[in-house]
Amino acid sequence: MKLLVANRGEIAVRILRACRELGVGTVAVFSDADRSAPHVAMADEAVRLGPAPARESYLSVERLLAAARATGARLVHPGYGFLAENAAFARACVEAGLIFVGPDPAAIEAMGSKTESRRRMHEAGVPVVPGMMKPAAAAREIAEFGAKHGYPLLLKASAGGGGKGMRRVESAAEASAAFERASAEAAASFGDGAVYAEKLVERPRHVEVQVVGHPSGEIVAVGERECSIQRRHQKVVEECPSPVVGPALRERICAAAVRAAESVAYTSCGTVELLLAPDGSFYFLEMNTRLQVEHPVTEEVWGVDLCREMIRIALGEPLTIGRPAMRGHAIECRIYAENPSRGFAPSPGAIAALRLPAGPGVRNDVGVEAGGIVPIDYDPMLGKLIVHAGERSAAIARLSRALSEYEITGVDSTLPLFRALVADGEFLRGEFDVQWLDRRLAEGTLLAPPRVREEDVVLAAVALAGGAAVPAGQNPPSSNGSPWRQAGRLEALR
Amino acid sequence: MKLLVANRGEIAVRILRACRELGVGTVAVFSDADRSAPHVAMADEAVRLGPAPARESYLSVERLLAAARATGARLVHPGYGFLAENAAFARACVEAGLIFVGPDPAAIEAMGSKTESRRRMHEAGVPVVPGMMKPAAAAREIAEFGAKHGYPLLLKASAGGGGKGMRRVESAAEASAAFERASAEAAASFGDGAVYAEKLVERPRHVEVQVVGHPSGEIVAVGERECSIQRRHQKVVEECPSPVVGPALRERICAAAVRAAESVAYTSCGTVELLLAPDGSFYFLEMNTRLQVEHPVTEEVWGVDLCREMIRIALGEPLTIGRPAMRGHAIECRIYAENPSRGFAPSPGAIAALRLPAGPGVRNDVGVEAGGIVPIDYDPMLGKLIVHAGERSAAIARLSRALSEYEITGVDSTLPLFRALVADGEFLRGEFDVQWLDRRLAEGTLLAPPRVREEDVVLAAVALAGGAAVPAGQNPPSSNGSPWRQAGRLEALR
Amino acid sequence: MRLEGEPGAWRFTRDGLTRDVSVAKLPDGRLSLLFADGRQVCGRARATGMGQVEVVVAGEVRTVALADPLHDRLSHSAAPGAGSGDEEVRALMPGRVVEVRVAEGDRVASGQVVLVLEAMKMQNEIRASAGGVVARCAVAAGQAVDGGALMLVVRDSNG
Amino acid sequence: MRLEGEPGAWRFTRDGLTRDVSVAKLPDGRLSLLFADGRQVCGRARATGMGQVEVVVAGEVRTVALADPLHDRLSHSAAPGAGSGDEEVRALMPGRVVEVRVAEGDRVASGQVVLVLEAMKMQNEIRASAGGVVARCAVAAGQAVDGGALMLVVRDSNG
Repeated sequence: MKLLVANRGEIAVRILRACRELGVGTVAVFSDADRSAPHVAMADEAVRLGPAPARESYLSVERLLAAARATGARLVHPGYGFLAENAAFARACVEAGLIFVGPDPAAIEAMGSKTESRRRMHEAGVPVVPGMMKPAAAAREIAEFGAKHGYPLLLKASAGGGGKGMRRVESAAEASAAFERASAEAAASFGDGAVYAEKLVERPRHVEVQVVGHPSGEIVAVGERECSIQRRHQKVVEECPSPVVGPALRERICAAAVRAAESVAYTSCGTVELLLAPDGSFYFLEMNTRLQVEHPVTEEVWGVDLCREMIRIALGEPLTIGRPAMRGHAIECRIYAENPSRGFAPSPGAIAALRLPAGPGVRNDVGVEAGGIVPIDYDPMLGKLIVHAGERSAAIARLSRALSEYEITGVDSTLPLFRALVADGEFLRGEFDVQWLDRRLAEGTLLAPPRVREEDVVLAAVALAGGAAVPAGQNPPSSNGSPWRQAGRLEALR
Repeated sequence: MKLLVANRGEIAVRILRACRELGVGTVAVFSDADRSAPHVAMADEAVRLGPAPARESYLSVERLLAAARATGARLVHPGYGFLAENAAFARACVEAGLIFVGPDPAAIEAMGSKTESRRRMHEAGVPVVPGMMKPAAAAREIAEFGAKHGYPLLLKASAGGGGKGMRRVESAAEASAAFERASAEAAASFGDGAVYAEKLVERPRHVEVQVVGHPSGEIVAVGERECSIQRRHQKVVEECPSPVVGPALRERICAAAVRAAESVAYTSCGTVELLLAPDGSFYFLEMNTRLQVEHPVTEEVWGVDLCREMIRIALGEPLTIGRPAMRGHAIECRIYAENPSRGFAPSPGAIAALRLPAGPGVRNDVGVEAGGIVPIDYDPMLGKLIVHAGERSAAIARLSRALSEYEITGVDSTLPLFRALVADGEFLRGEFDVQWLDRRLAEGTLLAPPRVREEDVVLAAVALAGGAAVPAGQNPPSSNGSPWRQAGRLEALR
Repeated sequence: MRLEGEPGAWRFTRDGLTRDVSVAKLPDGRLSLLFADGRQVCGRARATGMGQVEVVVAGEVRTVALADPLHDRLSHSAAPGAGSGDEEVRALMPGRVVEVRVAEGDRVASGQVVLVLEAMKMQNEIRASAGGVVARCAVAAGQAVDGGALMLVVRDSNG
Repeated sequence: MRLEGEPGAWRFTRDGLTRDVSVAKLPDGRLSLLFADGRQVCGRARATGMGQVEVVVAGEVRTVALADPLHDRLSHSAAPGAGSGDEEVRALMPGRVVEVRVAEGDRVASGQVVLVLEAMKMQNEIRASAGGVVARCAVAAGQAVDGGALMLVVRDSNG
């Protein structure tokens, strides 16, 4: 039995490790940018797909299928990103006689459509953000909607987008005037005055539920993840459990997630993403029909191996996940080759030094190594740091400790952001929502410019002046007789 | 608050990490062999003790106390080995006004004495291996002892040692003849014919119970560890839980361990070592009054942080360990710079390459790094690999996967032994006792000489012939013009 | 600011405060600085040009401005040489000559770049501190130089 | 056994079977060998002397005997040189001459060690394949040689 990993980077490495533990043979694929990448080195077999651009390599269905054919791989795991939620790819795999490690293509399709998935959720009794199904004919309809679903509301232009024509409505008293103005604005902007109302979820958190489905029809929810720390809708830090979800709410959101998965007869690992309001009400956002980037925090806390389980399911084996129980708290940091002090500008290039943290409760899922190149062609994620400890405060202390051991030089990284987070009061108290990080970054109150210490100056001066004698046990250098080295003196550095 | 770590290597690193997570300042100590060692680099402060020999550095009470004084450290953690079970050192710390991170010196002393500890266990109702308290006056006494405690017995010369004068007694029928022969043999060997009988525990396993005591009097048992894989009485691989201990037996041995700890009013992390007979009877061996090398397997399975708890107790804080519950299975491999194919000959020297495994369920507690020197002066342990998974078979599969990623070059290591173990049927079935590894090594049935594969030959030939072109993205080498490189051809290598 | 000593053992003085520091190189290339009071700093330092030094301590990157003085002092104009009015340009640190921009007999203006010296991975433009004529050029591009090595002699054409 | 090609792309032939292999160097110094059928082997190889090569694959250390042929072929006796009966001793691989045990004019016996060549960190004793007189010694200890470089000429004293 042989599995082809149709991906690269840390997730390819994660899947390859799971295969090795399962005794499943592995085929890696690579573009010309990745011939020397860790995910290739770790596989039993490897097939070149094409040039660096993803279109010609990791996104080429044709070349991936050819690679599977050439190596005799029976299974294809898409990872996340690239073709992971592409129903046509899943279908092409099945049609080529391969086992696609994921749900049925129909489930991918249904959940890939905003309208179709909302319809199914509605039927399954999973709450979605309430909204009017058609434009309001009069201000009265707005007030009626508000009376039914509560304020504040958001008026949106039917023909709109990009925030234009959007208007907040705080109470019934404002409904009429707001409707007039929003309608006029919409007419002016889009030539169409139609507006509709949606319930506005204020300061929402992003909470998601991990589900594992099996062809037998069994679907298990494995708790929630807190993913509110986002930069422009991109998750940066994830936790398990959520600091604001207690047992009762957990039971409710897990039940809703199972209903959501059941509505598409889900048969793999998947995630139901929810918007959680401060009052504990929650709304379906979307379902990700694949293994998530942040799956490790669930694995650590719930003691499950999602990647392994997903492959086992695809192999037709029974669930081994049982009735898992939570223990402790886990946090994941996504480490990108981006400079958080420069608007998260990507920083491709060669990794000079890479020191990974280790010890208790530290897990490194990393797709690069020292001396390797971070190509400009793909998502610049280098890997993930996952910590696990008995409770949230201990997990943050452990994260802080691990970050003090973590070193990446040669390319910029998001490590400074995480170092700032673990020292931030609001983060420590768990007081954040999906806009929190963008807000704090915009305010400039999170990333303080590093303060140079006296010891830094000494380190700089000493290093430039010749640093250390040779380490004990090593031979002295062959060069000698430098009078400067004999009695070095570097005056007036500053 | 500042803690001095009176140790080196991986355990010093472990303690320093715990301190960092607790917000406790750290002082490392080092000998001249260790100035560039990881445990020094990780500390806030560091003090040189003296030359490489342990007597003049890590075993020098005087210098350790001077280092604590010089840095203002309030706590001293002894780790394991060196002075960890030296009651005089613990007492000297207390007398110098320091907090010794460990139990009361009296507890160290009581458990350090074979006779005193056996006496206390007897009083506390903890079984010890039954033996006659004085030499047998006649064969009849042997038979009486056998009738009471069961066969087989072992007759031992009172004046003896080294196996001489030892004789197995299978049944009452043999008692008389065996007594005569053993007595005659003892008289011939030692000039003293006195012999006594002890119950012979056949094919015993080494199982030990982790206990955590608190000055409040509370003592918690945190399950057992299986440590039967030993090489000449030295543990090599440890597991949690033991493959042969079920809930009922676990309850019994944990209760016995708590009684043992109570008998010396134990107030720290400690371990009660037991001999477990195939019939489920068990006997006290000794109590280790310190943190064990193998504490991580308990941490992984029981979700506790023993090192942190130990420091917290010393700081006068309450137990946070609660009522922990087991989850999954953990295995630890002790990685030594020793060659298992050459009688475990120590292999000091410089570590050329060090590739650590990573990913889910893999923990590295390592005290060395690439480029570092393994000194000849100390125990040659490089570090520990700990894996954790949902059950024993998955943990072994994970261990096998991690070992495939692990690379140490420059010095020999015990990695080949572990690679052989994870492929061995008896190990997989958990069928072993304390003599098993020595037996298998002596038989030569465990460590097969590595079989060279066709690919190895290609690798060797290609590497010697010039290997690879320059990695993508790097500059071509400056050397050129080698006609051989232009159209390399290496004929008839073999 | 003043730094005296030799690799492994340094004395750092700034604002009247003196600190002795013992330095060891770690296997991964970092330096461990151990101050006399026991305090330790481990990290890397890399000159990034323009007198800036990037230090990495506990994985955190910070930039220290050692500024022009270091930059300038990579070469120094020593005491009068053979003839009066001669300026000796010497390497203050061990390094490698990347480029020599003048030849013997060339006229140079004060402040003109005469050669480029690479030290600690930083390329440093070495300038003449006074105008004159290049009386001697003792180094060539690519050549390694010890600290203190004579590289160039500029003769004051008015002397 | 036969190996043809150049760094990055090789053709390996043994026992009549030919395998094409593409080779990449990994950032940590290992080589990734990718065979035409997709199979891959990643590892290091280090010559340890006496024709032995230590390979490390998936962390496992194994010793491959490339044996005498390689050992011998590190130098090869080329086609007749200037005079008939001359044997040219050439370096088959780039390396460094560690020791030259003969001087021009010395008599050497067949099989006698004439020099020691270090290549791929392996010290290889190079022996004369026929007896004779050292007609020319083109290298000195410490000298780096390219593959193919002439090192020694042994003249058949009977020729």
